[in-house]
Amino acid sequence: MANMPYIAAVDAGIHQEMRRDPSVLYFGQNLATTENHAFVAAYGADRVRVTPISETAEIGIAIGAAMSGLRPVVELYMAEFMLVAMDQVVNEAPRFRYMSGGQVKVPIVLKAGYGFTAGWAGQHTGSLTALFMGVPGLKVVVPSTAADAKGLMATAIRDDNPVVYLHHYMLTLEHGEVPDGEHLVPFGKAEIRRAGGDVTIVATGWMVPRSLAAAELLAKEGIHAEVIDPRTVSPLDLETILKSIDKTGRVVLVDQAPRHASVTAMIAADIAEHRFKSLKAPIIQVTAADTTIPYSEPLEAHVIPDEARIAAAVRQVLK
Amino acid sequence: MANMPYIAAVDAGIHQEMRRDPSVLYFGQNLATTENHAFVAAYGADRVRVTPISETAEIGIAIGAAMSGLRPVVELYMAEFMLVAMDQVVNEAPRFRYMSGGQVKVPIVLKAGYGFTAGWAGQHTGSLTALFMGVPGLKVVVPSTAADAKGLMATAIRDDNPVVYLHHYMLTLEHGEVPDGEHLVPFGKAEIRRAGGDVTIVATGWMVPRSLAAAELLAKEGIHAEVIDPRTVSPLDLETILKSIDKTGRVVLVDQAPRHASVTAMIAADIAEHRFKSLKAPIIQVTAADTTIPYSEPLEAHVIPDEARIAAAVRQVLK
Amino acid sequence: MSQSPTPERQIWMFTQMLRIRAFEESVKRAFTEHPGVIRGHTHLADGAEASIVGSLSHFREGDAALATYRCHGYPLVLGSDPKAMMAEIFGRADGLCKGLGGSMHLTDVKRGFLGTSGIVGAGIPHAAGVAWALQIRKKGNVVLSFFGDGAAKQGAFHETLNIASLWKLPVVFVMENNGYNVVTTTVQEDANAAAGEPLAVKAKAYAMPGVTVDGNDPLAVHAAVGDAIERARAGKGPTLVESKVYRLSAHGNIIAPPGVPLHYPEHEAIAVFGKREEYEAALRGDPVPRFRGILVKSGALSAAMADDLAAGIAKEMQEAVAFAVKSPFPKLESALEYNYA
Amino acid sequence: MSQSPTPERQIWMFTQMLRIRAFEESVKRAFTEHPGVIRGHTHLADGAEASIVGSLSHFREGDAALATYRCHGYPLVLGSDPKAMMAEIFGRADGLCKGLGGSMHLTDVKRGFLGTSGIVGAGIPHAAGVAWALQIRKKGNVVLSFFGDGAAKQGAFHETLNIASLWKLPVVFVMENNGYNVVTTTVQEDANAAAGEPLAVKAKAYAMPGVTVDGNDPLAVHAAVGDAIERARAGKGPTLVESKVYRLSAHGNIIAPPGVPLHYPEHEAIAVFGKREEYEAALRGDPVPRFRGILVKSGALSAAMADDLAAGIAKEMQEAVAFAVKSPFPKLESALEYNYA
Ligand SMILES: Cc1ncc(C[n+]2csc(CCOP(=O)(O)OP(=O)(O)O)c2C)c(N)n1
Ligand SMILES: Cc1ncc(C[n+]2csc(CCOP(=O)(O)OP(=O)(O)O)c2C)c(N)n1
Ligand SMILES: [Mg+2]
Ligand SMILES: [Mg+2]
Repeated sequence: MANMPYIAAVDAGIHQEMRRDPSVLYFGQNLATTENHAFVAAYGADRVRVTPISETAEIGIAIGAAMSGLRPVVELYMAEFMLVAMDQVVNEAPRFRYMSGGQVKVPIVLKAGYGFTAGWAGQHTGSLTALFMGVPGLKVVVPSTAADAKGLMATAIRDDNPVVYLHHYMLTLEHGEVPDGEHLVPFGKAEIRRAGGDVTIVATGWMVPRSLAAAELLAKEGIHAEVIDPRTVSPLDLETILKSIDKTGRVVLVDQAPRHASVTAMIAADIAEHRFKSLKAPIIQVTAADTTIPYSEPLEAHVIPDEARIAAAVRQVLK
Repeated sequence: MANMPYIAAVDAGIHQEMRRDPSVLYFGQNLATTENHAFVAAYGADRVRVTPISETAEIGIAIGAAMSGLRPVVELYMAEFMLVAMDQVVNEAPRFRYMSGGQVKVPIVLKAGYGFTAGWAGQHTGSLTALFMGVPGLKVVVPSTAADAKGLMATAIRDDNPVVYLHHYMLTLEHGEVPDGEHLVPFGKAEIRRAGGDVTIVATGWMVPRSLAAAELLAKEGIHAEVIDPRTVSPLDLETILKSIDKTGRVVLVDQAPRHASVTAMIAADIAEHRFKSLKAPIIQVTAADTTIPYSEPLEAHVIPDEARIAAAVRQVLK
Repeated sequence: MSQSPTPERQIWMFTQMLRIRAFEESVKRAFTEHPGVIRGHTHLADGAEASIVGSLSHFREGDAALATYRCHGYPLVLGSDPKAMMAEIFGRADGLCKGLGGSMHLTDVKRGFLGTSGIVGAGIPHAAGVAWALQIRKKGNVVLSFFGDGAAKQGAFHETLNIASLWKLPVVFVMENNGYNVVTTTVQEDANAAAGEPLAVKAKAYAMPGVTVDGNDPLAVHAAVGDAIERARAGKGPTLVESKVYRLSAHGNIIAPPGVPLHYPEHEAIAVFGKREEYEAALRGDPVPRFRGILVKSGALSAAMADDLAAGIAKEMQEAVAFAVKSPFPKLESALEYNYA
Repeated sequence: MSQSPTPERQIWMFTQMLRIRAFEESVKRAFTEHPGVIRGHTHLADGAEASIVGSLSHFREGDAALATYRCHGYPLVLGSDPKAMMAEIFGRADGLCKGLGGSMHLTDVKRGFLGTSGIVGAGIPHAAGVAWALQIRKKGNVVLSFFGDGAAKQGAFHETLNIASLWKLPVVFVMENNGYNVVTTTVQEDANAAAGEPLAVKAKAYAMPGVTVDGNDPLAVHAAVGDAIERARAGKGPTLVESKVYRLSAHGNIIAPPGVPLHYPEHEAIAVFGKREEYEAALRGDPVPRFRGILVKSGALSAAMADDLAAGIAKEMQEAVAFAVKSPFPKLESALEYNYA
């Protein structure tokens, strides 16, 4: 075990795989511009390259390289920057295997940060996970701890399908214990971050620590919340969520995105179809307000879910 | 009233507004390449122009023209083609008014067809409505009848915000009665296509006629389904849907998209939060299978919701 | 300078041109002879035969080609079975892609045809990515990226050519300039064309060689693309080749919902622009009879041999159609089989 | 040929350059003097003053300008109140955009500064769209589209310049080539630069004039952009102007989550590439003292007048900071006010 920041764990996951597999590439903007760059120094300019500001070509090139047997990891920095290349992400990478009747594989990892509600204003703060979640052929992972950041990256690189790997900017420097040596976290296995029998809280990314803080608050009131972190939203481990609801009968879903752009709506709909009988209260979502993110600090804080709003929602489903 | 095909009604809506308002522009690929083209003949080359295959520039240019007081309608043909310009659609057009503190308006209409499951295979058949539905600052309309096609287009053009106007390719030649002269259909007002007291069916686009066919089928079994067509998913007329559920206590949601890329999941989640008490049965969604759309006819039919599957879901919620 | 092909090789080239033409004519006929078997949108390569064959005649083991929805010609030249190609276009179980891809997405990885995108310009970076893999493997292989004149107006073209040049990727960008993007002429949508310049000028923005060649002359294309391929194999980087061709059929079959019988309309030059003379001039320049004339004149081929060739190919394509019509539809379960590896 | 500015006008130009420099220095100082007031990512224009002022000195009523996240210089020259600008950067109610946009999205429509996109290249088509509106209105107005060297590698640049040329839109594309895209040098990411060519060569792909100018010389920029503007006003279409400048600060403040105090690191030439000499040479070429020297030498300005100017401007910017710090935060409800018109 080593204690390291979340962002260092992401890199550790890439290093782990680049060391063991020469077919892994890592490229994107503003990296490897000098030989001192850790990755180019370790793996050479064939495998680690800086690109121009050309996301459509970057992701498209990754697809072609992957079809030829390589495993590219594309550094995209911010999820929004994928929007200029959205066709490559949702209508190229996940289609080629299918349209060719299984002749090709497209093992690429699209690495991007999201949710940077720290004064980055309207165009750089989005929580865009739901845009990718429902695309057949894509997988989507959203680590919330340093250990998962490393283990999910490694699994993403070994996966034979296109994976959108979304690390949360607000967690960048959060430290955590990370297993040394080879560490892999399976896709489609949710983690119960806190056990409890009164209510189920489901959250991803930065909303996980906020939900845990709310659970702490509620514990003082004698309310025992179970906090579940799906870790990957495609594939989604619905089973773990449903099992918890069978026990608690109550659920609050927390998402940093606006309500109709949220991952939680997808989960709520699945619960409403599969666990109607177990539910003792409405399924409540705590999401961002339906707004572009404001720059000014108090306004930004005002529109994003916090522990108070999460706790209030829990009290409501317990009424 | 005139009886005309759905697609002619879309054009009628554009003509209605271009005739009355000289600030309305209509442009895009493969139109107005000769003077005989109806729109360029009627409104001139200043207002009607053919563009290269450059969606990012086309939509970006529309945004700039709109900020300068014009009202561009961009012809995009297929919703997928917006993906190469997704940043302009979801991270530019809907942001400028907000980020400028209300200094500018961006009244554009992005017109695109969708859902062409008629052998167009993996990249041209998507039902992408959910990608746009949750974006703050955008409005999203999905007409299912000729009359709405005209009236919603006219309203979209008069709206001061960016509107994604999605017409359904499978409805292209469906005829319907369309009001002569000025015709406007308000945003955010769902239409009850068929009244019934036993169960509520919510569907959009091509799934509306399929749901009505299912309702017809069910009527023969003595089951009276109410079929609701939201017509615009942003703004969404949740009230009409909830009112119907208060009456029926049962709901089936039909969407041509895969489950986790569906508009119905958003609606289901809203229902599960706001009408838990009224519900007598699980909220069931009938969606496309989680797959890229196959080319081969029987396979394509196999993965898309049809009246039999809709009727089966209704019988299930009535159990 | 790449050498001109031997007489035998020229006959092979002519044969491939005939096969593409015959295949496309069979596809076109199927719309009327077998109504309903072809769905969606089909795009034909008739008129581009010389360009396709001239470009692919340099193809080696380990090389790769990628193209667009207008993709029937390439795999045919690379050795794909016309039966499997036709079955794919008919959506059958024996199809090249098991009936999942259809006419726009023919793929035959074993023969180096890695696939197509139906999104204009989107396949160009894929080709560059394949080229990166080949560059790393250092076996002197190259990638051919085929796309149209209209595609040069997509951002993907611009972004990719810059990187390909910067990284000296072993790729040749073959732009088939057929003068049209559906119903829009190149001068109506391209600033270089509007200024009377060749589209190959665009190469200057990428510090890359750009050449324009008569795409109706298979030997001229062979030479131009051959030089570009030599350059790429030698590690000197990419080239943009503008190959001027004329599409002899309409952009594609009519676009209509189920219920309306699909068919091929007249070419846009006539149907939309009323320029029958332009179209007839194109017919007079048809690369297939033109090359036949050259070969017969040079004595490489006798008229009788040419007729035999054509007859044999006509039979080959008839068999392909017969096979495809009889091929069963795929099992329904297969619709969910290939979303994930 | 556009005329060179009168001595009075040159003093106005120098004054605007001083104001941009003083404003940006105040912003930079705020990171340490008022920790926490500036959030997110702020990009400064120091080093580009001559280019910005030379370009905007032709601005007329009805003209428009659009830019990027590096946007403080333009509105200042166009007459925006530095108090409101600083208040916006501090996220306050009196901000130019009511505190909703922040440093990256300054907008002042009344003064013709229509806004910015923080997405590289995305604002270029917006400028072309404004130009279309001006073309329709036929008042001889023009649009200035400002962006960086790196942005020329986005598809949006390519697609827009082709259409602007084709439609002869009244727009001037001013590429501020500061040699860097964050920590990537232009030769590392641009095929023309790697080949030792100016980036203005890219204009050839759009059959558009392309010129390269010394962006440190306000009079040279005035002349080059002036000619382009005349051309645009005359209906002859767009021009690509490559203005060579040097960014004197780092790309932006450090990127860090809340809790970490933000600040401005050293310029990448030193911090990343260890090329102190490159940076010091840039300092020696600093356009502000350089233009001051020229004006004093020509007698247009006395050293004393220049010092008075600077002192007055220092005071103006101190007042802007004082105003911004005191300005209240916006009401919470205003966060939901402007999503829809
Ligand atoms: C991004 C995108 N926009 C629009 C289309 C619709 N479309 C399909 S083919 C085509 C014309 C392409 O012209 P060109 O590149 O010259 O190729 P050609 O068909 O002439 O061979 C268009 C506009 C598309 N498939 N993708
Ligand atoms: C599409 C997109 N990709 C990446 C980024 C991140 N980014 C912000 S500024 C910048 C550098 C831009 O360089 P240049 O265009 O030269 O402008 P400069 O900052 O040098 O003025 C990058 C890569 C972005 N904002 N948008
Ligand atoms: Mg063409
Ligand atoms: Mg720069």
